[in-house]
Amino acid sequence: MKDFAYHKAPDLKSVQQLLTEFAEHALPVAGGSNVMVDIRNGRLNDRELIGISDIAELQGLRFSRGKIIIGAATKISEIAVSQLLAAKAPALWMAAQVFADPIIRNSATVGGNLAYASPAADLAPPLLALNADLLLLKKGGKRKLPLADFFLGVNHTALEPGELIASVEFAANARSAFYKLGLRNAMAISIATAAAAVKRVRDGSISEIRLAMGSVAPRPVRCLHAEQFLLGKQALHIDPEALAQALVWDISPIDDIRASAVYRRAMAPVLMQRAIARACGGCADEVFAGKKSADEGRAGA
Amino acid sequence: MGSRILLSDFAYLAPTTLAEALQILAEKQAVKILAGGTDLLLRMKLGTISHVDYVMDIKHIKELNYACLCDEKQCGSTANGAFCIGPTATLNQIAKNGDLSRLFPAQREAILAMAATSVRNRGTMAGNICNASPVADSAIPAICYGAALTLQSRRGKRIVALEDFFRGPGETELEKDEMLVNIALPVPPADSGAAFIKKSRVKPDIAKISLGVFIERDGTLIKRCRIAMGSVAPLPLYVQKISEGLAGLEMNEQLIAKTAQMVKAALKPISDLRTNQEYRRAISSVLVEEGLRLAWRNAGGELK
Amino acid sequence: MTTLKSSNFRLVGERVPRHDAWAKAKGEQLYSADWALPGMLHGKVLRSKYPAAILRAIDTSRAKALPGVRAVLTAADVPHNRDVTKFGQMRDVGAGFEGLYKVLAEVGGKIRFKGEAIALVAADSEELAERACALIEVDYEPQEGVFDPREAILDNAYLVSSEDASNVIMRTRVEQGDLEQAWEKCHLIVENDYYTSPHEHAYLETESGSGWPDENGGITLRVGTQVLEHYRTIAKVLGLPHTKLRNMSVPMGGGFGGKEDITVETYLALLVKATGKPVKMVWSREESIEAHSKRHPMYLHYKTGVDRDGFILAQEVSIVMDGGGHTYLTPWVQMYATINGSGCYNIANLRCESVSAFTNNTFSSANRGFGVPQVNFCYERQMDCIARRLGISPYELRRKNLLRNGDPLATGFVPLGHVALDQLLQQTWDKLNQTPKPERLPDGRKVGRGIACGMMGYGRLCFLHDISRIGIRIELDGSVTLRAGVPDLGGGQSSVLAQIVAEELGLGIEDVRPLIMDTHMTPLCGTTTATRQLYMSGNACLAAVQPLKERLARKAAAIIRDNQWPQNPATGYIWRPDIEHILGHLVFADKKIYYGPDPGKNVDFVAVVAHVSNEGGELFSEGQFNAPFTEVPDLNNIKGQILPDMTYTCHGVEVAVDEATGDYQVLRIVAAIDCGKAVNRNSVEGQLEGGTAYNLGWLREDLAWEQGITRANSFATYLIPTAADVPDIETIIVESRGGLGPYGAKGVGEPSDNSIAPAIVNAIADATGLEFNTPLIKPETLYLALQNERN
Amino acid sequence: MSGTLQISLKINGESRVLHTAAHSSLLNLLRDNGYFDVKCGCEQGDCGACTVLLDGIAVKSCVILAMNCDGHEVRTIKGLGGHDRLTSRLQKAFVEHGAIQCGFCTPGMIIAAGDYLRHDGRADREQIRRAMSGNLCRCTGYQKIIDAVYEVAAELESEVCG
Amino acid sequence: MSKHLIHLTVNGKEHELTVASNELLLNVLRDRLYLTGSKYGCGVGDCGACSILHGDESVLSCLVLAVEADGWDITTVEGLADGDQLNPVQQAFLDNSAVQCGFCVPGMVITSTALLRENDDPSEAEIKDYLRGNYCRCTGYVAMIKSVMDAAAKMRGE
Repeated sequence: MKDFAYHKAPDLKSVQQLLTEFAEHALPVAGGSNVMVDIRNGRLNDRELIGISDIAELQGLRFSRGKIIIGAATKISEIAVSQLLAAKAPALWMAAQVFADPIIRNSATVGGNLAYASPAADLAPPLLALNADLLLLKKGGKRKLPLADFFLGVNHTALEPGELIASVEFAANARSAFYKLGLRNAMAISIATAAAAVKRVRDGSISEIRLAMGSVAPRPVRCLHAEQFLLGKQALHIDPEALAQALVWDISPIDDIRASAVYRRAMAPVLMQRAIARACGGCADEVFAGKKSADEGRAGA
Repeated sequence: MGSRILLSDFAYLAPTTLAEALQILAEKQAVKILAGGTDLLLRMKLGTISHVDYVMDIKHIKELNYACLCDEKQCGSTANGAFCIGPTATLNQIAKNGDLSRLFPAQREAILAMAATSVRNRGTMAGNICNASPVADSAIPAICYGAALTLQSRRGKRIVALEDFFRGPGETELEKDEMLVNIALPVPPADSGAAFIKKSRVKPDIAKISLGVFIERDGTLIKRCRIAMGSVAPLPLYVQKISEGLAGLEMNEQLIAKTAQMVKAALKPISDLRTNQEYRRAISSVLVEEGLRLAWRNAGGELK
Repeated sequence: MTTLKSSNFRLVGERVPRHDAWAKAKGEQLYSADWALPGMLHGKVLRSKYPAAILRAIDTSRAKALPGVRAVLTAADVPHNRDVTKFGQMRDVGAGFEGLYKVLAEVGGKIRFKGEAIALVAADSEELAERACALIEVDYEPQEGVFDPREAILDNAYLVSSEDASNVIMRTRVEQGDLEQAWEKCHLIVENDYYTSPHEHAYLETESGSGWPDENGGITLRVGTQVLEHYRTIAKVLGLPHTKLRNMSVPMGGGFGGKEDITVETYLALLVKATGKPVKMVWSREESIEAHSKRHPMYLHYKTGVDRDGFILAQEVSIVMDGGGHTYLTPWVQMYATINGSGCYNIANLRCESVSAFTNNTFSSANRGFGVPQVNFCYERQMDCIARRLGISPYELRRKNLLRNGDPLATGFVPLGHVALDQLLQQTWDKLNQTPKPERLPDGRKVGRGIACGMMGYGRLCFLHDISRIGIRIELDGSVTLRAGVPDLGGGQSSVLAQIVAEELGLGIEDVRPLIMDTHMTPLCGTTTATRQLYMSGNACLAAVQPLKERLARKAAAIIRDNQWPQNPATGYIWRPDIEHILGHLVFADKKIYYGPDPGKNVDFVAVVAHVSNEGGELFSEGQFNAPFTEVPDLNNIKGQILPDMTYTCHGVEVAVDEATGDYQVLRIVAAIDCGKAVNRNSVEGQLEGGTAYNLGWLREDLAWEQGITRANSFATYLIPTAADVPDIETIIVESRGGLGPYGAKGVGEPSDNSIAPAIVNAIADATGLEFNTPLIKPETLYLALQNERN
Repeated sequence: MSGTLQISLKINGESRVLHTAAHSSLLNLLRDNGYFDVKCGCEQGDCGACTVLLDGIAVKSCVILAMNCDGHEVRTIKGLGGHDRLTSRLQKAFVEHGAIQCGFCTPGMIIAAGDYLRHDGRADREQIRRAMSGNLCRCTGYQKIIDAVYEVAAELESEVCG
Repeated sequence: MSKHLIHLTVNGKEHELTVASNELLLNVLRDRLYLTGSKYGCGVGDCGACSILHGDESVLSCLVLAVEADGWDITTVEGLADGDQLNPVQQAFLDNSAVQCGFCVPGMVITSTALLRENDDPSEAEIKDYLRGNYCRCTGYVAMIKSVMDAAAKMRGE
């Protein structure tokens, strides 16, 4: 028999208290789109559910001194309509645009997407590319952890028992973008995703770059080799073969119901190239109409 | 007020010991004792009972459920023992008891004349008595047999004769903190007899008029006689003066006729939805005559 | 007031809001699962874990011991665990069309597909029922199984069924002319192998319903179904007379053929009988996908020969159909596929052979199109291959070969209705090519355009002797009660009947109230399958309303004649025409009955009703319509009329292909159909748009079958088109008045999802040069094909 | 899904005190208490038939934890119909455009459309298609649904800046 | 209003219910357990239509607080038959067409069953006396009395 308990956590103090008290058994629930499905299919059982959807401190999106701070319980719909993010962190904004569907975005949260740590978590690659840090809260203390060190494996993170993601923080970066390949235009768990944050010098060559991909490894990954390879290269004229070779070290795709490993490996450079192109804000036409992020037009308007 | 639901808002208490029950009666206000409930719940539904805050169910007090011949220790009654009835003993439980049927035939008859099986499976004699209806069928023969009630409160016990227990319709000797804990029917002497007659519109209905007679015979003389009647006065009536007047007299038809007329003259019945006072007065003498004859015969006497 | 002619319609042809639309918009419509009865138990089915196995033993003791469990049933508890599958036909047809129907798997017998029902549980809560199922111990002896029909028909193949000697369900053939001789004359012969993938209905409402015991041993069900007549089979299974198993059915949240077989009804009835309590059963989405029918996967071989000018001289088709674990409607679907194998073209020499076989995959049965979309995909792909090889336009090749009025079908029978194929092709091609086709989109994607025609029957197989009955009662306030057992799965089946009656009696649709879908309280209209309801029940409506209309008209004529002609002031004489004259000019409109030439002379509808009622005239009528009756043809050489008539379609499509990722998107769709007469314009367009999106989805929806296991068994993995995946659909509605239905209407439900799938794949071929021989094209498929072509 | 936890929330304007299980979804809570206008098609956040308003925002009630809604407000289509002018206009448009066939997706579809019109609402067919992409429909092919929402969006736009 | 958790065994099925102190057993059986066989006829113990079996005794469920019935083993009319097999009294009522409107029959059959458990050879008078608390307005009781006689005989194996 499914036995769960429920505890309402109206504020940070109470959620920390509850998380410490129940440790591994504790399961914070803000939106619930992943948790509820796992409860229904039996993957989750006898847990202490902790309702954190009403904690004000975990909500909201702030921009101060070049830094963007997003509360873990912030709804993804807020990200998708934020003019601030469209300008200051287009990678995250684009990902939010194509996240599941508008109704799910009204309840799914940023922290929930990251904490569930699906290899296909759409918000992870852009945040990795934006070099985001997580603020993790625990009774009697908090710590900052780079997102890159947060994902350990499929549905496996560095969260210690009693710990909660409070917020995610990253420096604004207008030159960032995201590209998703899915089987349909909504509610499609990604076949593969790519995010890029690019800084170019006057002659167009890449001076600083961060790349990340989803659905191509047990966890969302930074593509360090590809980054190394691209330093100094022309952002808009990348040799796809060479990029593919570099990416071989970064990704380890598998066959699943959505696509084969071969296809994912072949798509990696293609998506990466498009993400970089978008990040450079270069050739608009390169941004395929079908896959163009939904509101991009509006963002500009 | 309809009979579909109980509108009154009360707490239900279920003490498991008599001490607990008596404490409740002492401390709380507006407590109603629930035994069978066939009267209490009915009157609560129809709103004829005023404000009730607590309903105290005494059926969980095991020690109160008995109906048997018992020795002195248990109920402190007269020398040669008595048939004792606990407050939660149901009417059918009492009527089915062998000793009672043997020693108190009129009592059994009165009980079986009450309502119907399903009611008697729940209703209690104590409840019937405490309900203090002028027509309490079970009280009429009990008065004749000289029943004695034990009333108890935290302050102590006291014994009250059944005929002195009633003060008026629905009114009894019970103090606020007291409850009836025992009914003792003294075992009648050898050559004695009793009778119970009930007239009602339909069998299960409450009596239009009822009569109980108990005679202790000494040869052809009436050693002791007790006559009681229901539904002829504000309370079950023990016709004391006339009954005591018969002591020592020769039993014969003239005495029977004279007594009947005396009783008839003494009565001041009322009219109600069951019948009118003229009928009650007219019938009363007929019942007395019949009752005396029957009781005398049951006492082994003959009539010329 | 100009003269009123009875020929111009008031409601027919308009965009009439359906009578049940408001209830559905307000959320008041209660479906099969929207019902709770006091003390209701919850039913669950224990389903086989293996696609192929021998059922050695079942131990239900631990399940029965679980507190709160009220019944655990296996095949041994079913009075008649075996019967034959029937689909509302009025007589047994034989010739293999009635396959075995086994309620629960029997110990000692074979499990035939993963998900086959083994045991039933009823418990106080859904969770308890679920746990009880888990406590039932089943001793399986897994078997190798067979998952490809082409292997299944071989002699040494694994036998799927423990009740049959061979896996072959049925063989059939249609033949015309002299093929061997025709091949010599061919300038070009194109041969291709095709595979059409299984296709899930994915109606939004999963199978569900409830049932409860009646006072005197009867059982009433409340289960939405496309075939009310299943009550006969269920009664037999329970050992009850037909009178004691009633389905007080309700509209469905979609059916598409998937609710044509029995779903929850028998299980509910058995659990109600066992517990004597109301029982409710609702299948989860996963259970629905694994446990109900699919569109038949087919392996087809097409060999088509054309002469130098592009006229088709010969076509040879051979089809192997995957019937899955049980027979159900496979033989019936096979008939449709075989007689439609050579398509909507005038081909003198043709042969189409088909064989269907059991496999250990989920069983196949009806799915919108009933076997025709599969063959339609193939022959329309053949046409494009031929056109490309001959170097002529696909439009031109089709225009040369399309069937026209008077041309015989493959079975030699000349269709009774109008054939509008050339008109549809022309209008679609013109609309598709209104604007010049760009080579590429600004974002670099390659553009392609494609076109395809389609032909599909409406009305059931004629040898079923199909009928429909409707009851109409005119109320004394002038409103009308329409009683019809018409199962409404969302196609507006009941609403169109109300519209027809309203049209005939000059009322508004809101004045006619359809009471529908009760096996014993409404006359049976036959099944809602085979796109037959408008044709069959529409005509039955006319048959029912006609006598009433005449009775009212005759009374109205009398009233008008006697009271509404002026007196000659001079002579005091009143000239009055005779009744017959007036009768000829009466018009029913706006709740009145008018004398056409002088509309001033009229009488209120309700007044006429009062008069008729006053004189004891009958205000009730029941009408029946019979389809053409034939006998079961020789299955080795199918000849004659198989279906009442055909409906023709054409789809034009423009796609954009992202060559780098293989992802393609449909930019434009032109959908054309000859509906004979659009009784409710919104509904015709709705079917055409819905059918188009339904089989547009066929190209992306992958059940991912693997050795009989359905890997994509949820809405997270089985992806149907969302609103963002379907472009605007430009519809072309041709009204040839050449249908057999009321006002010359044709059926459009199933025909609507033909020709769209091949049109898209033809467009992809136009964009990329790649010839795909299956509708299932995922981005990966297209990408890998592009890669192969490059190397 | 009965249970022992007490939950109090406002449903369609009426304060309700109900009982549920710790892990029950808002959808189960609603349907177990007779709100049959909220439909269930997949129970995992894909089909959108269970869409309701939670504190005025459209959510898929099958993936919302019921207990998280304690003290909050829920509106189902039946609680919006008479009450909310925008919903009534959408209902009328859906009926008139023939955007309703089997009707199983309609309650969720109308609530999703209302959510879009209340927040973004531009009369742009592509935009509307993306807004409705969380609500699956198998009967209509979406065409007339988009027409209906477009019509109301256009009316609103003309009213706003008309 | 105090609330009480009670356990009832009704027709063999256990129930755990929270009842208000003023809730009557008849209403709990009808409105909470949906056993609508027991009927409300008068609410004051006169008509017998609400009779149920408490163990082997016939009791008027309209004059019993639900909380009093905690722990009872109750049989209602729905529990008398064993599947399709009616109990002898029910069968006799059918055979003697003692059922007209049928509203009193649940109470009548329950009380008769109690009688036959108490007395396997009741005289006509005894039956009449025993059933005097069960009103019937349609049949005039004749066929019912005969039915109880027949049932008694059958149960004695005659």
